[in-house]
Amino acid sequence: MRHISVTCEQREAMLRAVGCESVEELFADIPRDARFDRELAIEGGLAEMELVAHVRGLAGANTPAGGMVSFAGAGCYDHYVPAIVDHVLRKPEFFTAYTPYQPEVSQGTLQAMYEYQSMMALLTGMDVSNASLYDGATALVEAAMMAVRITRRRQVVCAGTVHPEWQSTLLTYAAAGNFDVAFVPSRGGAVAFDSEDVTSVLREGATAALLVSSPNVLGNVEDVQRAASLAHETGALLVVAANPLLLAVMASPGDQGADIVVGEGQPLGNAMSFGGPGFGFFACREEYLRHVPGRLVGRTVDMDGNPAFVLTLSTREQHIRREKATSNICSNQALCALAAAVYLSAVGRDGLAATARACIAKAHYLREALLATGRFRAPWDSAFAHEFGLIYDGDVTAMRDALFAQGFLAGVPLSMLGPLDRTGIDPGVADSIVLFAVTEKRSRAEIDEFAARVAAL
Amino acid sequence: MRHISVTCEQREAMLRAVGCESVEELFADIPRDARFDRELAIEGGLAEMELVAHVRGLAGANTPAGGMVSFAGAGCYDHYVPAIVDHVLRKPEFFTAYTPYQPEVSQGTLQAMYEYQSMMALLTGMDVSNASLYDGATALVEAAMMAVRITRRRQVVCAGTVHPEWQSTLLTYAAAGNFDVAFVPSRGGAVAFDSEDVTSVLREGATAALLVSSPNVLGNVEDVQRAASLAHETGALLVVAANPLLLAVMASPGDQGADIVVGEGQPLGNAMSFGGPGFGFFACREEYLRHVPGRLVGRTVDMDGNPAFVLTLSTREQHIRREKATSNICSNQALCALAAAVYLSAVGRDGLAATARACIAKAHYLREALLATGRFRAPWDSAFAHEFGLIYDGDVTAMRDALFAQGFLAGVPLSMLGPLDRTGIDPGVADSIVLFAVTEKRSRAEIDEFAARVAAL
Amino acid sequence: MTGQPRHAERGVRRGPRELIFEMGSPESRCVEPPALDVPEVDLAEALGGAVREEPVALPRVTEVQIARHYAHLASMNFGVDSGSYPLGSCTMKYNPRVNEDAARLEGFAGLHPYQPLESVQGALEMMAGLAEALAEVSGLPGVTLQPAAGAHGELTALMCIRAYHAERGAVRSRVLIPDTAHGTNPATVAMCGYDVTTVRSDAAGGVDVVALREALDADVAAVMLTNPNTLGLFDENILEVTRLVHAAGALAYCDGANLNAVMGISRPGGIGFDALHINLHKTFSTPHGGGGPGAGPVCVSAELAPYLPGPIPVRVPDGTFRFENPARSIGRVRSFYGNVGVLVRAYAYVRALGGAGLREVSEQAVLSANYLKERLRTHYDLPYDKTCMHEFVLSGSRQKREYGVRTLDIAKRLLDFGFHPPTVYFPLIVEEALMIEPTETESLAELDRFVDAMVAIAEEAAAEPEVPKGAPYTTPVRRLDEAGAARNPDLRYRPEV
Amino acid sequence: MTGQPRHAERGVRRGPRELIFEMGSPESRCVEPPALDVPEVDLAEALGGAVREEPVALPRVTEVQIARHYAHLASMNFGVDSGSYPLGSCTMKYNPRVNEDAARLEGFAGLHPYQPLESVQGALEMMAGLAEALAEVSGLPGVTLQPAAGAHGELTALMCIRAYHAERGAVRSRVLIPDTAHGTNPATVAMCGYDVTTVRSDAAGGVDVVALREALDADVAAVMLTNPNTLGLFDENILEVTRLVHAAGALAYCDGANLNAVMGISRPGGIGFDALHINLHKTFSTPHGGGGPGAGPVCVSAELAPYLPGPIPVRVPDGTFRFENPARSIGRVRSFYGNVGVLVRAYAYVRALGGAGLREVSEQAVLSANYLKERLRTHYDLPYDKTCMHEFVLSGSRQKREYGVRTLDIAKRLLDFGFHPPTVYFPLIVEEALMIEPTETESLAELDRFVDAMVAIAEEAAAEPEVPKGAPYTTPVRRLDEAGAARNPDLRYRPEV
Ligand SMILES: Cc1ncc(COP(=O)(O)O)c(C=O)c1O
Ligand SMILES: Cc1ncc(COP(=O)(O)O)c(C=O)c1O
Repeated sequence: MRHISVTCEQREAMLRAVGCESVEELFADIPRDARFDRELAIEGGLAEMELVAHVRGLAGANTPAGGMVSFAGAGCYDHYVPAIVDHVLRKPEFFTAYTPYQPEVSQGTLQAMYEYQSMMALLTGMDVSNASLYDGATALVEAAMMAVRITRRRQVVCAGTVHPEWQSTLLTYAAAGNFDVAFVPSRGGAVAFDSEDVTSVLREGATAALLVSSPNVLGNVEDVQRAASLAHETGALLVVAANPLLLAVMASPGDQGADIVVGEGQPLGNAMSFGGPGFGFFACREEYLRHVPGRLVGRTVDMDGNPAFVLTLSTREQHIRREKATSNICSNQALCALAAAVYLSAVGRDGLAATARACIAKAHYLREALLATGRFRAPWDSAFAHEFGLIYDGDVTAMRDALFAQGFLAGVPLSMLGPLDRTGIDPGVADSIVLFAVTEKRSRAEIDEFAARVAAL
Repeated sequence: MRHISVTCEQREAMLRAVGCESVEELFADIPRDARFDRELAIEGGLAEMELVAHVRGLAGANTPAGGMVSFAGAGCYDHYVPAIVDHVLRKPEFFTAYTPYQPEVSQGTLQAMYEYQSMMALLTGMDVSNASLYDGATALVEAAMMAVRITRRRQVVCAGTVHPEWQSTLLTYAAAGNFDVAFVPSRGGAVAFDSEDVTSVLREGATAALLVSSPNVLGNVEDVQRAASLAHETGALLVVAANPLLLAVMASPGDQGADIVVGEGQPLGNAMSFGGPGFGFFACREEYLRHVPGRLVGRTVDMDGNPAFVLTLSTREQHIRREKATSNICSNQALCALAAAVYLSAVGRDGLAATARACIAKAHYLREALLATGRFRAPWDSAFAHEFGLIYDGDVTAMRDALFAQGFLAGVPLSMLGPLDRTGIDPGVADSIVLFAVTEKRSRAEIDEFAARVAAL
Repeated sequence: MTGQPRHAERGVRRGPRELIFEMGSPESRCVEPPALDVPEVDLAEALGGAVREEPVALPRVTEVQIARHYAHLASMNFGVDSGSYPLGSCTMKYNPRVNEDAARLEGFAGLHPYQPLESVQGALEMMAGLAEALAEVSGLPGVTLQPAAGAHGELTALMCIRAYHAERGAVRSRVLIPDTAHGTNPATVAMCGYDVTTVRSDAAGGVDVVALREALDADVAAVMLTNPNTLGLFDENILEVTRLVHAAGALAYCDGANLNAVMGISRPGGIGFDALHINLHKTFSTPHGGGGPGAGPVCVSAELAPYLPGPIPVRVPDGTFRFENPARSIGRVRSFYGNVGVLVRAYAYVRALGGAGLREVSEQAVLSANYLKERLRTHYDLPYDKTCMHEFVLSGSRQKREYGVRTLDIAKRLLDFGFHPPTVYFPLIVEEALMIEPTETESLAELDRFVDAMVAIAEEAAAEPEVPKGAPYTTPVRRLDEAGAARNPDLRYRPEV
Repeated sequence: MTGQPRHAERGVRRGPRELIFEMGSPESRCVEPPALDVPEVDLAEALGGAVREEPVALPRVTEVQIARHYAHLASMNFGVDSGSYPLGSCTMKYNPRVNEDAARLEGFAGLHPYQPLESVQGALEMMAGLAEALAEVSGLPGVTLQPAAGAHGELTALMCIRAYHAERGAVRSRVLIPDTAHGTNPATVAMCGYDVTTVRSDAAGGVDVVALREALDADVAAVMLTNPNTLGLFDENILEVTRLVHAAGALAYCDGANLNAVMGISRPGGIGFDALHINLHKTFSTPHGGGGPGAGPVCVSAELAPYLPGPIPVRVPDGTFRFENPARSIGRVRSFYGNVGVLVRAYAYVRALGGAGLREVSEQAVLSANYLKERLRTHYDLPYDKTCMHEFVLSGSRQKREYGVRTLDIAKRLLDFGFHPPTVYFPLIVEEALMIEPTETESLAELDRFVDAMVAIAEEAAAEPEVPKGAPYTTPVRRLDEAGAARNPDLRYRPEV
């Protein structure tokens, strides 16, 4: 059998060694009624060559955005991934290893994660970062729950401009009863922090955290600084969800007063892969260190005094603390975080900033070009980075399909993201809004061509 | 600059350290008239992202046979390459290493090459194999020249059914004056060894080697045993060019009396890659060991008595023996030979034979199917393995183009291979012959469909 | 290393070297974006003032420096490709390379989650096909592929159970778990707002039915069991256990981490479980990646299916595929659809093996574990002496008692012999536990070599206990100051300003 | 390794382990072809009786065994990714990964050499583009991409020269080469049916013009020079040399192995050379692959271009591409069109750097070599004390004379310090030669580390000569019994019958 290294003959010898006549006997402890009495009805047994043809066939039945002129974002971005990234990820010593529980033979993963943590701390302006969580949505939830634990308060207030899927995730977790969620609607594409919207829900002594995403799901920049003072005034923590790539040029949430910074790490060197795997990043201020969910790698020395890295502060974690753990997370998204670390080294200090600047400049260029076609209107006039929403005066689906057939992925209709009732956007308008994201991969020529095709619709 | 790790500032410091004011000074020893006085007019400076788009564009401007239903062979075959092969080849410790001149840090390459040599010796039925030559054509030439050195005779006799490109290569080398070539035409698709054709050119005391390819370029099996006795009767060596994959089921040339066995190794785990890189294999009887061209890896021990591998018998080679070397070859095709070793391990003893059997059975099936269309005629009735020639009664190019547009690569017109005058095939017929090769990748359904399309032409 | 002069190691660089931050220099570059071809924007203006003043102190290195850095790091790591990895409960089987290639196909890796449905039919077919296979293996018809790992799957399933009870107006506050449970189980219970009640195991290593009966009441929402359990034993009373659970109005949850033992042999759905998570990064051969990403699909009964998180890829009668949200869905547990790249690998594995192949996997996994158990039983204590499933638990208590050699020492010494150690000190109910899971992909020769190493270490423990106590000796670093790491956490590089 | 008990290494498996033949067992399988879907054929009948009786005794192993085997083998290898590789004359620069990806694109890797021309236009464009770039770098307009390596290129060029003379009715039988020439040069001369005449070098390391003049006569077909030469020096008399060669009716051939020093700075075609081979696996960053494949394109003058082997990819005025055979072509020197996969990598490198980038490469390569030379000059003898090009040659004769430490010992000791040694004992005219070529891709920090190691070894040689003499100590194997290997050649595994 493929992947089974023991042969029939050896199998007989092994059976003899364990005192069994047949493989069946090995399962004698399984009650008869607990046995499965037929063969599993699962197609398979493909030779590798057939398997390759089969999966290529399935892959070929898709039209990947990665090969198109794509303006789709909304939480998943089509950035260029340098060649070196995948070459590192293909090293079996990295991808076939388990969690580095045996540090003596895991210094590779451990040092890489320490470096990853360092990079994320720098980007977010936080003191410490963990070694990754599942994705941006669950990272936001973990931040909320951490704030609940720290403040011993039950309420979290979430900006309605957080990605609707993340909102949904937050609500799913909240339904387990450990915390409540209140939402703040947006006005003009962002939360109006000084308005009643916020002050009416943020409650002194009751609110554990204020959750804000900046840029928000509409691509717009939120007033994080103002959010921080509001949150802190009520004794709540400020949790900011950020785009890690844009952090190269955007004010660090740490500088703006955030206590916890989370987000989806996919833009850093990870393929879009239909939305996963990417990874959630999670960084916070030092004082909350012992409340952090997930794994942390620390630098120490070995018995010979040589520098070495190790998983640390694991008394926070489920395998030690069990029901008192800071989270139930065990496996995380280590290899995706490794991709991010390689990516950040490859583009480097200057390259990341240049990439962010390019995305932003091109997004602004596209927005002007689309407005100039007369087919789109601006729903608001808000500061934005590399993504923005416009109102399409017509059938959004028809427009998108027509352009798709021409090789263009014309952004993401806001309505695809889930229920929009908490965003505060007028429902009549919301369904006509299309989000456009632009990465460094898009050339001016492509943008011009796209605008021309839109104009010609 | 990309790939230059030294920075401008460091460059200044380095210049100071070498006592130069400018980089220009480093080139002061170059006479003014020997300097190039303008910038190289070579387009470039592409960012990696642009480069990827550019090369993808070029690759996309091709329609690779590998993605079609291809029946093209004629020296380059579309076999399935198991996934593990490329994963091994991507290990930088293998592909970024130089020739293993420092055995203490090259045991990986060396052991792999020793294993490769062992596999090739087993396949060919020879005592020893070298660590690869450039390709099948040059391996044949090296064999001829080795025979010339061993026998101290000048003439080599080559079957006209050897691949015309190899014939051409042989003649190019012969033009340098170290040996002469005579050709033997074929009758009915193969050499008639008992005929005048052969006996009239093979000269006792003058012929150094008889070169035979089996299967020959027409896919047909030659009577190697008979060739061996004829060659040996005149004191010549028999050189057989073989297809290494088919050797899993074909009588080993060693058993049939060959003295040297060569061939193109591409079928073993190497991509077609427009014809290169593949590799030439070269194996021979032990008695000729010290005449072998190219590198040889041997097993020995280190000073602690541990087993170890090393390049050996290098007194044969150019870097030691200079103009007296057995060949001028230095770099060979090591990584392609490594691919072959991984391939042979992956398919294994039984898999290689099963693959060869599948190719042969499918080729025989295709031939029947094509003959049944009535569009093709058999030019001969000769034993063949996985490739065969048929006469097309019509415009070969038009037929091929029509089928290409339908996703089928309808074999290779014999005339594409080069001049056919030495094959002995009636020139009127030769131009209408199409060679069809079938590998294990082709399913019965594909073959049936192809035959149907042919019939419908 | 005989005859090696004192200075042989001078100059040799072992173990961790520089951090990537400590390499390179201000101008080093690896890749940069192309020159900007649109007008620059004023960032402060564009971003409403929220701009960064100082550049982020990321590394500045060239590609050769990156390549060498990670080559060196990789050389300090041990993966399945480095040697046997009998890490109990983790199913460290070989990760077939063709699956790696499959996941990297542009047709999967290049998909955006919000592409038009017509342009992702192949991806949905793959996902639906995988879900169908998992439903067949588990005997549970409802499947979500969303959870990113086992613990995430546990939580998802428990949330569905919570919603199920809530809809039936039942206020249940406790979840029972056995004392052999993995740490994620109680942690998940707490995260789902339930209280944990621990049920002890009986002498045979299964759930103590008497204790279970006592603990079960109308306040119990669910019982979480791992079956085969973390002792590597199939609970002989499992049918009685699930019957009791249901009789109390509770639901039975199966932690499927140990599914590798029973594929095609016993189905969780067939023995009374209502929900199960599967670790694709264990049973279905997707690589662990040094900690992740994995995937923890959840399979549930028809009763629980309406609560699953959406969207769920479904096969439409016309042969196409679409996403559907279950009627009474708990909502999302993450963004998008799951760790799709991981799902592709698992799908390829399923199609390579098929139903018959999956059963063979389990048979061999169980046989190999029993083989090791039999060969090691006289050298170490075997607390539960019966036929095991895909793993078994030894105890190092004899070595500790008689020679002061702890299980930790045995584990570290195994590193010198070129093996990854088993899981140690788990499950908690076995003193000095060594939990050994060979998996079906190890050859007999490797199994024998592992036995030889374990026997050699047992002998060393008796003859020269200081040798295992000081191990490892041959690894890139030796035992670490873990206490110091926790006392003075150094969790990041801080650039000089 | 301090405090390591005597038995620490017990059980540890270092160095070569089993051969792949010695693993596995009769039934082990990695990949097999699908079940046969056409009628079986009787092989004996189909093949006219030429069938094999016994199966070929190839390995029978599973994929995990293959993966681990080659992981272990790789761990015993040193490549550019492992550390500095200052192997003179070999230009061991970094191999950019994007080039690896480019060569693997199905649109290149999946091409059959006999596809219709219209279906390979992208490949021909790539090849023509590379040829144009090489023509520009060399200043020689005719290019063939066919040769598989440098030596093959030498032979190809010499054959063209032979044909050139032959067509002019000139019977010339000798080729002159300097005493610094690489071994492939004389070997090529012999293979091309010429006799070798060696010309000595002058005190400055260049060709001795007097000796050259003496050796040049109407019997000389060509002079083969490496420029910059293998001492790393640009021949100051080069214009005079090529003038003399031409005056004698001979042609001047340049071994382009050292082109990395002069791209954009001096063109062989501009200083009188008629032909040149280029090692793409040196100057153009394609990986050496542990010995190959490389590619050795040949660039020639307009006079020699008609003799080049065909087919040659050419750009047709209508913007398409086709193959052409030069008018008086010597014929083929191999099958098909060359090592196309290697050409793709070189092409990508050219487009990444462009003309300006290539010049920067050469500038830095030369600066780095001079930097090392200056820093090492007091520690080792420097036989040719002048500005070097991309490499320079030290001599270990002082160490040999004074401490009995040979260049070989220095080289082996460098292995312990984590460096690949320089080329040693070449060129032949320098006693105890150490030929050092850092390449432009090494960082200043690495260069300094190399200096530190070389200085430390020079100090060791003086203080503790037995240390370098016994080196290496830390490699997978230590010095080998090479004499034994040649005396009793064991060149293959022989299966037991
Ligand atoms: C029994 C058991 N349950 C659950 C888990 C958690 O799985 P994951 O790490 O995928 O979250 C594990 C992982 O080790 C386990 O062994
Ligand atoms: C100066 C010189 N010429 C020729 C060659 C031969 O090149 P190849 O190994 O590509 O045949 C080399 C290779 O080392 C060399 O250094």
